Amino acid sequence: MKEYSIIGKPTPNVDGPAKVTGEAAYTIDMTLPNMLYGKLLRSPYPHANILSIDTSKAEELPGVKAIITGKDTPGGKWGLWRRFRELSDQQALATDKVRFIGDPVAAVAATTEEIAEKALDLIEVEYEPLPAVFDPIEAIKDDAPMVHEDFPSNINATRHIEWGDVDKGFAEADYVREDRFVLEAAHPCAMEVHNSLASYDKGTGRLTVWTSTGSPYFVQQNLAEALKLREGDIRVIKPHVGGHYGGKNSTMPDAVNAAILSMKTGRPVKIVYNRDEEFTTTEHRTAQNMALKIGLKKDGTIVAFEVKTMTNGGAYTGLGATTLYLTGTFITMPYKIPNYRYDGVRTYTNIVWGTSIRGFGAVPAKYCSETQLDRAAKDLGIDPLEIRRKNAVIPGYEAPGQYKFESCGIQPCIEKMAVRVKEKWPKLEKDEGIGYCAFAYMSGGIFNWIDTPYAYSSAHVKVNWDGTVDLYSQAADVGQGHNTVAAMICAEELGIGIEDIRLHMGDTAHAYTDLGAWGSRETLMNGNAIKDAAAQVKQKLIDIARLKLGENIAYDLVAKNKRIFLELRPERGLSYYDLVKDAIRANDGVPLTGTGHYTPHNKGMISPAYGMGIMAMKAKVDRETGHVTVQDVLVVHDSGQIINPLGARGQVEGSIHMGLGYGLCEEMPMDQGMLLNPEFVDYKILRTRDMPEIEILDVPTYEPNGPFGAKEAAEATIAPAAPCVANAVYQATGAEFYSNVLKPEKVLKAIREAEKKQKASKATGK
Amino acid sequence: MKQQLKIVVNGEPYDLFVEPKTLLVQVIREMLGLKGTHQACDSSSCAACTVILDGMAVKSCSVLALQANGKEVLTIEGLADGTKLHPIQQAFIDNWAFQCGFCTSGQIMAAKALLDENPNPTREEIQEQMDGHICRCTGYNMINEAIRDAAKRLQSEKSAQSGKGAA
Amino acid sequence: MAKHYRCPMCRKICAEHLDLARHYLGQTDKKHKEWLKTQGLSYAALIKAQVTEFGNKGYQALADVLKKTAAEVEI
Amino acid sequence: MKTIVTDFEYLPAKTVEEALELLAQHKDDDYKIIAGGQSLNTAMKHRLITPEYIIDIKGLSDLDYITFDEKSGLRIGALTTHRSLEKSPIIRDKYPVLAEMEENVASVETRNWGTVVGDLCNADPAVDPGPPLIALDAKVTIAGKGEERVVDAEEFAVDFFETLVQPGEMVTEIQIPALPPHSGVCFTKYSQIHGDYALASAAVLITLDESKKKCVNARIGLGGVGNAPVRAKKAEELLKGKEITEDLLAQAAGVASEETSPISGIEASAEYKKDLAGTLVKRVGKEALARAQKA
Amino acid sequence: MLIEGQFTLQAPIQKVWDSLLDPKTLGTCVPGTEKMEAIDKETYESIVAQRVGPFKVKLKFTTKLTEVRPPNYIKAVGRGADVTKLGNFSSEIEVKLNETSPNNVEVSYTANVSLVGRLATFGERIMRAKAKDVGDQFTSNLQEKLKASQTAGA
Repeated sequence: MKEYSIIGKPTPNVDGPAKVTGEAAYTIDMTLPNMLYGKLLRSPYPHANILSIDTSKAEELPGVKAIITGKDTPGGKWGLWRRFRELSDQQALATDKVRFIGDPVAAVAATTEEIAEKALDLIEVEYEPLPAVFDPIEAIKDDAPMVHEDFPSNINATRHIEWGDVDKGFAEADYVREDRFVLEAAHPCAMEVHNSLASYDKGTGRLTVWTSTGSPYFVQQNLAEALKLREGDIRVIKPHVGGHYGGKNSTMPDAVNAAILSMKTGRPVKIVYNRDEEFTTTEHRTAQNMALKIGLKKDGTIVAFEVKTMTNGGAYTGLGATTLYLTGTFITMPYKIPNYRYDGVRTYTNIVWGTSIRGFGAVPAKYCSETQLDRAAKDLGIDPLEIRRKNAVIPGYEAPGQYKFESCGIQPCIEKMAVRVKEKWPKLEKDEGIGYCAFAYMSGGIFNWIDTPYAYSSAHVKVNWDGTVDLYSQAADVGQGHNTVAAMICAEELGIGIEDIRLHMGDTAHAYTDLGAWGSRETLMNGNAIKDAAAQVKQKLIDIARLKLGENIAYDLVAKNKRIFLELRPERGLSYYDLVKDAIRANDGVPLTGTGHYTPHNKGMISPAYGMGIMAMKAKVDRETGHVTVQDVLVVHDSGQIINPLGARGQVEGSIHMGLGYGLCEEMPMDQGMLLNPEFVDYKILRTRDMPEIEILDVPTYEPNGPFGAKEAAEATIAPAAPCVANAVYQATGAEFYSNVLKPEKVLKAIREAEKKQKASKATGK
Repeated sequence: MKQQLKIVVNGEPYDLFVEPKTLLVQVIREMLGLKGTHQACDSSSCAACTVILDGMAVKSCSVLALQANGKEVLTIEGLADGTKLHPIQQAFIDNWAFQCGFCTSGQIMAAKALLDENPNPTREEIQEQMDGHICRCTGYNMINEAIRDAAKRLQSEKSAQSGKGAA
Repeated sequence: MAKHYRCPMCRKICAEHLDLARHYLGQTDKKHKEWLKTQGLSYAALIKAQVTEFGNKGYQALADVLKKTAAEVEI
Repeated sequence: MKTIVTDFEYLPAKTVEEALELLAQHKDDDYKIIAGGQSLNTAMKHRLITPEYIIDIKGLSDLDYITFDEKSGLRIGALTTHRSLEKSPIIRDKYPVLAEMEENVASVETRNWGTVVGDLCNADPAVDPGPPLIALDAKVTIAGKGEERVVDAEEFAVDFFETLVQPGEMVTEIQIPALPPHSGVCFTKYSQIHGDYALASAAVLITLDESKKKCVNARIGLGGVGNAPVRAKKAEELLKGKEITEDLLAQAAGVASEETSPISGIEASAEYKKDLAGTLVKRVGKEALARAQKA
Repeated sequence: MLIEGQFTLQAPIQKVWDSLLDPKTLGTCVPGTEKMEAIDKETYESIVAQRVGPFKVKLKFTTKLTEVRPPNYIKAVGRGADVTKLGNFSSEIEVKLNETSPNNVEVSYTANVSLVGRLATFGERIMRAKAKDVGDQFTSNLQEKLKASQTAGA
């Protein structure tokens, strides 16, 4: 592997000093002079016609500066699936009817948060409750209430994927099994709630919005649609973001209503959600019903696989339609599946909508497929690690018409795992088990539902006279550490230090488009754009260096360690800082600039590259309480050339934490569309004492599509965590799980079931 | 009716008037503009807003401001020595003990309270102290390592100082 | 030159009726959905058949109708 | 984020007398006593409670004490924080079970500011100190202006968030008798997540005779499995006067389980909690027995 | 949440039936009722105050009978809100009367209750427990009422 000066070296977070001193400003920390506070009045009904709204009493409250209802909004509908106009279904405030508990119906701006809150109590809304539907199976029935006009049977989106000859595959299989699963919803629970600050400039007609988002560009597009303004008249700035995890892709009513209220009052308006609003009205991981059928040969080779899923989409689309697609894709990875069929339906229902949460479809999908695979392995008498190795893809593997793995280290990962597990856990105690799960995940998605005419990623590099570099991009650091990665890539390419880079990120006014942070795309896509931009500047410096050195054209020059020199004769070179000065002087005083872009082409339907690996967990089950203790976690992953090992480790461990939550305790029980646990008191999140230690081993590969060979290292490890736990419990006790949250009561029931089954089979065996 | 609140925050004495319903976190964030202390829940269950009140880590969202009358508060803004970061802050950076950083101030303040009381905590002791803190990014292990690292730094700083004193 | 079939509602052309049925049911607009009614089919029923049971039942049912109705195109 | 939006009058007390005077004055008003306020503030933020007066007793330093002597036993003043109890050398020496209990109460931040008595008075059925105090045969002193009464810990909470404390009264102290020789006490709570509310909790005290064979006294307190903490008297009777074997403990656990009346919720069903209470009694009983044999 | 219960009353079925549909009886039997009146044959309006520890709820609600099959079956929907905007409340109630022997009526009820708003956020588990208490109290009140009216009638 190539030796880099910066890439691959553990590098502290460039935002570190700001974040450890409290100086880092998040949207929630921002205020503007003369600012008003906004609040949203929300529907208490899951489905109801709005008969009337009386705001007169609220308007009389001193301090209330504006109250708007649906009719006062510009009325533009928005969504991320702009290529399918009818799926742009979100609106600022409900006009005719509300579609879930929490759908906003009015917005207030007042001089204090307290007055705004009090004003909400004074608004009288008359509703006519309508029959509602909360479950995907009910939603597609003929007589189900319709959530949206023009969507009969509440079918919001469908997805079909097929390759090979599935029916023939099953006919040739020695072993076929079907399993049905019910997957629970889970909330991303970013620590910073959704919040936005909007400031409309009456004089210029321009709007500036600071918001906690993963994609300033998406917000800019959506605001333009919602407000019927030109995109160019809207500037969206992403300050530090207190967590994203896929829950901050869609533009939410906070941003839109803050903007409308600011346009109406001429004053800056800020809307901050409460934690219960965050839980009940922002996007979550979709609940779904899944059926899987798998056919294998006696030796464990998968010959056919069929998956049917119905997702409980909720009231609007968000990125749920993409999730539906990716569920059907990730469920096949990282295995060679010669014959595959997938059908998914996303249903509209009267709950808050589910969308693109961390793992983007892979999390429920892998839960089902990997627990099924363990059962199949047991029936066939094959070791669970061996069945995964046997079916794992190899470099160059292509799922027809869907995706292709270029760099691919899954086989070596599994081999390394087999060795390490033997060393690490040589003996199991009573009621202990080891669960495995192999995984793969994209490095940014090749989808254009947003219908952007621009390149997917871009970056602009400006080198100043003193050698400092201004790096501009709309790319979003949402905590994953992209700012550090961006600075590292830029510095490596220019052969300078991270301290030379000044970042200007996440502002739509500063840079060309970048689609933002989702689907683990920034390192590969934005990284390629940055590398491209920096390379252009580097080339200018090399050209000048070549002139000044007067060297033979056959010699290659490189930029490294703040010098530009002959690759084969490193002593012959010039200082980067000197060259920059010369270059700018020679160029009529114009700073050196480069603008890089990246859009994947001819890379299949999903992504240019995939991170992958295998996870193992050792867990112990308490047969009396049903408690599952995850004792130890081992991950072997291939994330290509890792840019920053510190950040990569953080991503892997954080993903495991969230994935374990999905597997053990995080759930969103609802009653008639109402969430029953919308506070951290009742929504259980694993704490530090609940987390096992995690060992991570790398199998580096070189990804030709990534900057410096890099690819995904962010989200892949969320999906395997829950199936690993379930499989560990299965290995320890035989308990089978058909849903994801292993609460003690559920575990206890499953263990009792398994004991009964074992007894029965013993009896018949005799 | 507003009442007098005398409070020392990060070494600065303040003489304020607050409504009785005001919470300590509101004084810190809104009246004093110290936005480094964050709030992430409405049910006192995340500890993001942790500050040190008379030497104890407390959740500033769950303390009435008037109950802090006459007391000393230390927030994240008061930790660094001028431009020199506190060893805990430096250890958090060097160990990648945060990602989005939103819960970090509270984590660091709790860590500070722990290390003041127990300069050489075990992993279990760190976990006990930090158990109230929700972090959605890190999975906690890197935070624990940072705190252990900080303990070492503080100890070597101390022994360096006492060494100087002896010389 | 091979025979292809055109979607009755848009410009989409597929080599197989089954593929055309997949395309058809993947559309979310009203126009596509409405035409099914004229053929005595229900969009929802076809989707339900496809997604609630293993196999390709929904697509096959539509493909059978398209065999009779889809225009042929030589390309 | 939520703040307290409803105004109240704030009445701080410096001494017990002042507090009782204020309580007497506002006996008929809509008031709440605040100590640490770790539950109260949240309830006020959510506007579930909107008192007109808040009587602040956090400043009653005269009630912040933990004392012990063999004759009168342990006294815990009403303003003792969870953390003081957890860290107290007296507790660690004489009643380590209380320190064990404290280690899993919410979080350090909550324990630093919240008081043990405040927690009892909030009377959440899953309150952590409830069961061990029942097992230790604790008494609670309730004072009003010019009067004082002492009630058994097991009687103290009467229902969800309701106690024997009447308008105009406050709790001033918890008393725990010195443990007789050959006694062992143990407490555990089970929640899936550390520091969370108990799905069920159990405390068992076992006192053995001179020979350390026969059980002369047993007390069992259970939490989270009724509208208030439960004392499992029938199970206690089963143990008394007998040599405790594993079988007997299992039997008693089964009886204790039947003495509970939990409700189903999103966290677990009533049946599960009932079952769990039995399991915990069995486990805790075994440990209490071992401790009694060593004592 | 689903609340279910069953109790036996010693009274003729017709009498139980009449009592159940009489707002005056209901008003005095439902604990905490401050007001209960019939708007028309199918609609009742009521205000009920409940207290769980420090939490006070004052629900104002309308009940509409949707199916009535004397003297065995009532189905009703209720909809209401807390007067201090603590939350909204809706319920679907089914009551079945079964005469097991003359003068012995088995009454079973199911109520599918949903709470919305602040009340629900923190109140679910408390409300569930409280519902049982309220149900028990209602039964004993009704029993006594029936007894009293029988004695009065005799």
